[in-house]
Amino acid sequence: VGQRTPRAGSTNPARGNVCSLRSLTVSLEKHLMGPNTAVINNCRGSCAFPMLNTNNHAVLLNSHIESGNVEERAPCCVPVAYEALEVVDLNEHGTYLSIKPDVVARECGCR
Amino acid sequence: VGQRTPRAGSTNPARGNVCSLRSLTVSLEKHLMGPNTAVINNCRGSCAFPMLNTNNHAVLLNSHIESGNVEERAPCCVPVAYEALEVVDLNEHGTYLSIKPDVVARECGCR
Amino acid sequence: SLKKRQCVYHVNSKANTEQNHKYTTAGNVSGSVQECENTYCCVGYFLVSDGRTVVDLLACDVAEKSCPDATCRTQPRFNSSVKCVCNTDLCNGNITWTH
Amino acid sequence: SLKKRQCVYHVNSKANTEQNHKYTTAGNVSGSVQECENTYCCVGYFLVSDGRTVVDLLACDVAEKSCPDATCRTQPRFNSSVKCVCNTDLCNGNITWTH
Repeated sequence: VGQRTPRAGSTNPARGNVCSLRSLTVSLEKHLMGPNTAVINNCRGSCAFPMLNTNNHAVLLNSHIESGNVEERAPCCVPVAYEALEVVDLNEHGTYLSIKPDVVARECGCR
Repeated sequence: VGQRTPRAGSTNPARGNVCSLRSLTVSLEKHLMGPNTAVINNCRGSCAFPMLNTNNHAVLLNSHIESGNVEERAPCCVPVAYEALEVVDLNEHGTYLSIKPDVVARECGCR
Repeated sequence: SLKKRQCVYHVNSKANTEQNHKYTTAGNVSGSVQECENTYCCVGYFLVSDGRTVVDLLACDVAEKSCPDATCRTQPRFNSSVKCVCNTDLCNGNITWTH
Repeated sequence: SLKKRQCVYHVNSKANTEQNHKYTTAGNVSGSVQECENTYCCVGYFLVSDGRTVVDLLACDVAEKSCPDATCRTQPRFNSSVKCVCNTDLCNGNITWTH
């Protein structure tokens, strides 16, 4: 309690280039009636050892690659938790409100 | 019913280079008492349009990048479902069996 | 307390009831005026077919969240619809059509 | 039915009971011999400390799954332990020590 929680897009020099959540605003105009834009965030940064917020598969995969199997797909910094977004969609009857799941990245991990 | 389900590592020419599960065997010798190796699989392949097994965030992210924002992290082909593996681990009292979660990739997706 | 935003209110009877309900609860409606509980944005959605434009919804905003303009200037969407969003009292009753 | 694999059985009393239970249910035990229900592999795990090697577990395999060798040749792990896996009757009672 009382500690600041890290915000998307904040610049923390200690964090460096480690896989983490960054703020990203995109246009929804080609996809939906509204809103025009949404902050959906993105996950960016390195997934080399020591990996943050990872799992057993990614640890074993990273160890395998560091043993010389450089042709394998390396662990990638991706969203592992999302939030829904309420949007205005359109069908043959007109506009309607719709809750779209997994639109806003909320947490990142190495997978 | 009656249809063959795709297997990890199978070569399906129609699949091409689309993001999918591939067989991968790694050594566990540096990590565990046993087993010596395990088939943990890996996810590899393209996450360009049309993306398979994706979600709303990845669709919007891909659309944003294709609109010219090429510096953003693009959707990545990663495991989205895992299986556990029973292993032999070691502590100060000796060996013991342990179920390790999220060791074997079972399904891939673009995230 | 701050004065609440007032928007013109009109729902297309063909729209689904869930939507109507959500917009109804966005603020008290009396006649054709709605007083917004949680937004200072008014919205207008319109459907275009066979060259005719009909009102689909006029109300307090629920999903747009952002409304930099004082007047309701139309923005086309998908060839079959038009929207506008604005931030002054009853602004969604006086549409500025842009082509 | 196929003849079941027989392995030498010995559990270290210091090992946790959960582990003992799982290896016990891997096959009927009579005396120091276990008849494996679901594997043709025998295993041996040994602990090394102060230059002494003590048996940690001899039993039918549960987690190894693979046992290409007929004899139980030791493989070191983490400087403090040794394992062997083999695929013939009672093979885990006759360890081939490799250095």
